[in-house]
Amino acid sequence: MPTLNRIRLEAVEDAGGGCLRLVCAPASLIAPMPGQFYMVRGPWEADPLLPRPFSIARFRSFKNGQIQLEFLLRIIGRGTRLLGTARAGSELDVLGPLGIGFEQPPGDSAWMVAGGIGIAPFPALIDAIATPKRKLSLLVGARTEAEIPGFNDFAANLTGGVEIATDDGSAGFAGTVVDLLASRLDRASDQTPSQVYVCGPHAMMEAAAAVCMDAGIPCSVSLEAPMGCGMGTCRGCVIRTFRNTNFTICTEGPVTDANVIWSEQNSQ
Amino acid sequence: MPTLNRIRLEAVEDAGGGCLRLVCAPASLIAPMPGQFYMVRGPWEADPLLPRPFSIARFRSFKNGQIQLEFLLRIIGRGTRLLGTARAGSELDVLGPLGIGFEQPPGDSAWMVAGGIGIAPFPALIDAIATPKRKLSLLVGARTEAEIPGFNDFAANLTGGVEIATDDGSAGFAGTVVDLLASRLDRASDQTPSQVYVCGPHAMMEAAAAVCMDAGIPCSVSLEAPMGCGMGTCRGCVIRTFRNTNFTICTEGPVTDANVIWSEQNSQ
Amino acid sequence: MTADLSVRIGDLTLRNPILTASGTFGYAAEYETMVDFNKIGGIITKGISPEPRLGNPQPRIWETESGLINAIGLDNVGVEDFEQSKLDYLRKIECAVIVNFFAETAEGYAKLARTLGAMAGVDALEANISCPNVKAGGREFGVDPVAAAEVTIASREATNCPLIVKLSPDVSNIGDIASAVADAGADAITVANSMPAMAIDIESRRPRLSFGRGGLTGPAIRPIVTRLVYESAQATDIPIIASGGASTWRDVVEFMLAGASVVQAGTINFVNPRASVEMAEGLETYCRQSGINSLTQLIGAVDMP
Amino acid sequence: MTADLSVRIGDLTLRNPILTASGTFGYAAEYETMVDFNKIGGIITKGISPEPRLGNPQPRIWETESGLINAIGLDNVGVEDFEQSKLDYLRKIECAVIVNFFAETAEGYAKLARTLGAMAGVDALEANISCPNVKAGGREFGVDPVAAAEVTIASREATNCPLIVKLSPDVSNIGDIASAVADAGADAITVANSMPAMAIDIESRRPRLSFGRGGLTGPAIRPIVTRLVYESAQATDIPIIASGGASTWRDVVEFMLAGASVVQAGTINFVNPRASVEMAEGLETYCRQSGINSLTQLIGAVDMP
Ligand SMILES: Cc1cc2nc3c(=O)[nH]c(=O)nc-3n(C[C@H](O)[C@H](O)[C@H](O)COP(=O)(O)OP(=O)(O)OC[C@H]3O[C@@H](n4cnc5c(N)ncnc54)[C@H](O)[C@@H]3O)c2cc1C
Ligand SMILES: Cc1cc2nc3c(=O)[nH]c(=O)nc-3n(C[C@H](O)[C@H](O)[C@H](O)COP(=O)(O)OP(=O)(O)OC[C@H]3O[C@@H](n4cnc5c(N)ncnc54)[C@H](O)[C@@H]3O)c2cc1C
Ligand SMILES: Cc1cc2nc3c(=O)[nH]c(=O)nc-3n(C[C@H](O)[C@H](O)[C@H](O)COP(=O)(O)O)c2cc1C
Ligand SMILES: Cc1cc2nc3c(=O)[nH]c(=O)nc-3n(C[C@H](O)[C@H](O)[C@H](O)COP(=O)(O)O)c2cc1C
Ligand code: FES
Ligand code: FES
Repeated sequence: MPTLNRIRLEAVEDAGGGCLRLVCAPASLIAPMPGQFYMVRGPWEADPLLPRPFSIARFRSFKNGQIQLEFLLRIIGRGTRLLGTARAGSELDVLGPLGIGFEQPPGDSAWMVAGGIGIAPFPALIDAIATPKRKLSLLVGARTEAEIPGFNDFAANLTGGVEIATDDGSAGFAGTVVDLLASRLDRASDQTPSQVYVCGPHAMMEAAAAVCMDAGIPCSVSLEAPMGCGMGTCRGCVIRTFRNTNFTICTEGPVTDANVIWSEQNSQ
Repeated sequence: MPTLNRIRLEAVEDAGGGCLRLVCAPASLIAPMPGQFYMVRGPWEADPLLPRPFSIARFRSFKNGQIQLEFLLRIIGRGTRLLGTARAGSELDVLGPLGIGFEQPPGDSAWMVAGGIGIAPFPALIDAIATPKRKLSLLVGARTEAEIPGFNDFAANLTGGVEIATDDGSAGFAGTVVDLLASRLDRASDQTPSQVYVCGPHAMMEAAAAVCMDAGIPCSVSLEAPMGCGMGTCRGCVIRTFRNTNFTICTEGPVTDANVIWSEQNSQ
Repeated sequence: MTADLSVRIGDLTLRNPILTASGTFGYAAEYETMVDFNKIGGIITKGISPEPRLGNPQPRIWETESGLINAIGLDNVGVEDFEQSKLDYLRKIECAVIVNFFAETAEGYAKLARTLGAMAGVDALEANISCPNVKAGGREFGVDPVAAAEVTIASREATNCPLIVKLSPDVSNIGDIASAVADAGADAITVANSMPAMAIDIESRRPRLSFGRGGLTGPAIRPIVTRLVYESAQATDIPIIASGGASTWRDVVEFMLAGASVVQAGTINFVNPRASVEMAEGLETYCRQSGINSLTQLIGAVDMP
Repeated sequence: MTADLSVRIGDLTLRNPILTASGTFGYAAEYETMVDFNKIGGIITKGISPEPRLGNPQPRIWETESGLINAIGLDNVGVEDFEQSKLDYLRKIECAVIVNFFAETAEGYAKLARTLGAMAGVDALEANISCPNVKAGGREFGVDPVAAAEVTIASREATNCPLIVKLSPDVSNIGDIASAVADAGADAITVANSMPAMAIDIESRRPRLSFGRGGLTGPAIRPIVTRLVYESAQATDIPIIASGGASTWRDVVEFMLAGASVVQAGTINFVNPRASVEMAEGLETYCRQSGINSLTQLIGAVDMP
């Protein structure tokens, strides 16, 4: 159940790769599910007007019941620029948690595939699904090495390893992260994941979903569209599924099985 | 000659009385004259849209030719609120120095009469006109004691003393600062000032000007009106004089002899 | 002592003059956990059409300076599903339920007005004759006094339910249209709707919205809508409902001074889902503190030169 | 290689398509130390009337969200003093000098067009038929195709100087007015002017501006003006000059894609006096980097659905 809260910003940190981390002060909040998101707005006047959607990147629950939220964001436009210049101690309006988050993987291994800032929801997901038995891998793609946000702070549970893909070959695999996903699936047929989680640009997610479908692996995607309300009312984030029905990303997503959007075929 | 500069904000300090002091980093600027003003805008988007006019409160000239500007402001609306939350290190767009400032007093004593934040231009004026011989006095009025900005940092040269008037009598003289001016002129006929400088709300300045005119003392006022451009082009700040001519505050003022606006009678 | 903030639209009495605007509050249930419906005058549903509509493809919204352009394309469940799946909830909430609707012809409006007006739980109807975001969204009716009157007469004859007609802002003389609609039997007029607008992505050279154009809403347009409200109030005696850019209770008072009896909270719901409640509470406090015990002391009370 | 950014308005060639808007740039001399006039296409003077005008009393401007409402009341020096005290300076600056003017009747426009058009140093005229801020500011001409054409014909017959006609934004179909004005002989059309608007001080219950209403300008209105530019460009082949909310070179490109040949920098001059130069420089860089060597590759190139 979402609530609207004014929360103090505890820190604004450089997260590497041109991204930044907003750490909120602990507050009496409902704990989110990984993959859920918040509509966030800083203490400015009417421009920018709307709050901006950000996935919960990580959160901590304290003994006193308070929750500390953390967002990871890439500065791409006016809203994110202003958030980046916010001063620690200033206040954010935070509406959430919103939407549907990730589910537990059905088996003992799962891969996370991130396109650029699509890495944002995965720290929280890893915290939630890591077990001693589970092999978790992270595949991160970016145009170039300099655009990859740091992941050392949450890499400990990535027992399946981290692989990087860069379009320009400046680090790791030379190519898109979807190419990397495909080649890794070929390579590692013995350890086919029970679930693939994908977050990134729309076209990248569609391509990743197709790869997973071919391989018969369940694929969750975290969809994105310009959002007005985050609550299902403005109808701004609605996309058309392959069935020619509407899918409201903010309430039916952002996380959904890829087949709901792109394919009749059930991966099972 | 005004220039447009992006200047780093060195500090945002509490100036007492609900006011704050913006201290800019030294920069290569033209030195202002006391009573001149700047159009100031912070690093936000299109709302608030226009820069806001502020008198130069104080400035320092460094050996390397750099100038450090200081503004004193009262938080009254959207723009001043945002300036108050600006973080040291952020940048301001500063257009100026603009308009016509104060002139030297014709004799050896001068009084400054401030209504509320009208105190802002006087530190710079005092710095500019103080001589060992000159007796300078400051009369400050406010609704209540809590709204009087601090003046200790520039009181040293106020050899004629500081007097306070509060509407509610919570400090000093009980009444308006114009009443205080009138009573002090009665009281101190032996030491009638050679010049009175007035800055405050429009009606207060008009009243103070009338008192000075009756007493035959030259009176300079620093006028105020909503400003768009500060350069004489938008015509937003134009007021009508008693002669039914236009007076463009931003270029013909803000400082002017009170008689230009309100009275044919020359005080001499 | 609390001020009496109630207002009447035809037979309907609103607890207070704050409504949530069509298309910005869904079918109310979405905000159940966020908004105490007891605190506002009423809610206006998303625009209902004879058939369900999927609306336009992505992108549907684009933000501009202090404004939002949308071309949702009247994505709605259609009248049948509205009755079946949305109305039960709306019957339970304790504020007025106003159904916004549109059709492609005057007969279409009449038919829908008859159907919706007869549904238990529907307290009033708002005929949208001003949607810029679909090829046939009624806009041609909203810019012409004769056509606006036709739609109003047709809808009026079809139902006894209080009838509000929602006008277009992009006209040279809104007073003419307001008085035509009033004469044709509307109980109130909503002034106005989103302003026809457009934004272009300079990289792709395509409009920011799939539909090409869209409607501008939010604080950016409030000064224009305030003027339209003033002009409408000068032209007619039926209640004016302001819609466009209201964000705070101060804006509510401003609209009322200009001549509005009721004010809609629209885009601001996205910025702050509790905005409508905060407006109502703020207005209440303001009236109490200013000794206003009837809104008639505010409505149209601007002191024009 | 630098791109050729020149554009023509009638016989006049502008170095580049950036003009400063009337009323936002004085008589140019005010910005001498700030703006390199060699870098922009031209400047448009404050609106000149047959007689000098003092304009409206205080307050004359009021800021709203991302916008500015003004009711200056066409405070200007009048045609005589303009020639005597302003024109000498304008003759010396190295960009086009366009004189904005207005009168109360079609004959008044014609008379002023004749006088101003004959002055050496005046490169073009912009007839303002859309000022909302005076009782007789031409606005009645701007909302009616027939009246707009009348003023245009009268002015056209009075002078051979390139003639621009500046239209009102508050019309339902600007295309009709644009084509009427084009047919009547205008060399170009400015789309548009400030939007009629209003704001009220809830404490005093008086309008924020002494005149009551005013005109809204600035980024708030840009999406509306972009749509008006697009519609005007669809309706006529003469050059469209966009005026409303442009702040950066990106906005310039956006307006050109919508159909503008020229863009005016208005309110943004107050925010940043160098805005017009920055727009021109930004456009130049953009064209160079995008391989655009003629503005015809941009003008009207939006890819509408
Ligand atoms: C469910 C969801 C979760 C997200 N999580 C994250 C996250 O954790 N970290 C992160 O950095 N980004 C995330 N994004 C993207 C983020 O919301 C946009 O980058 C941000 O809104 C851009 O705002 P801006 O003002 O800087 O950009 P501007 O371009 O100035 O914004 C203009 C408008 O476009 C919209 N917009 C622009 N780009 C996007 C985009 N890619 N997706 C959606 N709307 C867009 C904005 O909301 C705004 O209305 C998420 C988006 C969604 C929908
Ligand atoms: C020449 C000059 C020098 C000034 N010097 C100082 C100074 O040194 N310190 C200081 O605190 N204030 C000074 N002021 C007043 C200051 O400019 C306003 O307090 C400030 O603009 C308010 O901005 P806001 O956004 O907080 O208020 P808002 O009320 O939100 O502003 C809304 C609009 O009204 C205008 N406005 C509101 N109040 C005033 C006012 N009193 N005078 C002029 N315009 C107003 C604003 O510019 C803006 O356009 C000066 C004004 C002028 C004209
Ligand atoms: C996303 C969105 C959807 C809208 N849908 C409708 C609608 O279905 N019917 C209607 O009459 N108005 C619709 N409107 C217009 C609003 O009801 C309102 O009149 C307009 O937004 C102006 O008010 P505001 O500035 O307060 O938002 C919509 C507005 C927005 C922003
Ligand atoms: C303070 C002010 C004064 C103006 N005076 C005139 C004028 O005298 N004649 C005219 O045609 N337009 C005048 N305008 C309108 C501008 O020329 C321009 O068309 C309008 O401001 C929209 O553009 P903008 O949003 O870029 O400012 C004025 C605008 C402002 C803000
Ligand atoms: S963001 Fe408004 S419906 Fe999804
Ligand atoms: S502030 Fe623009 S003319 Fe004075």
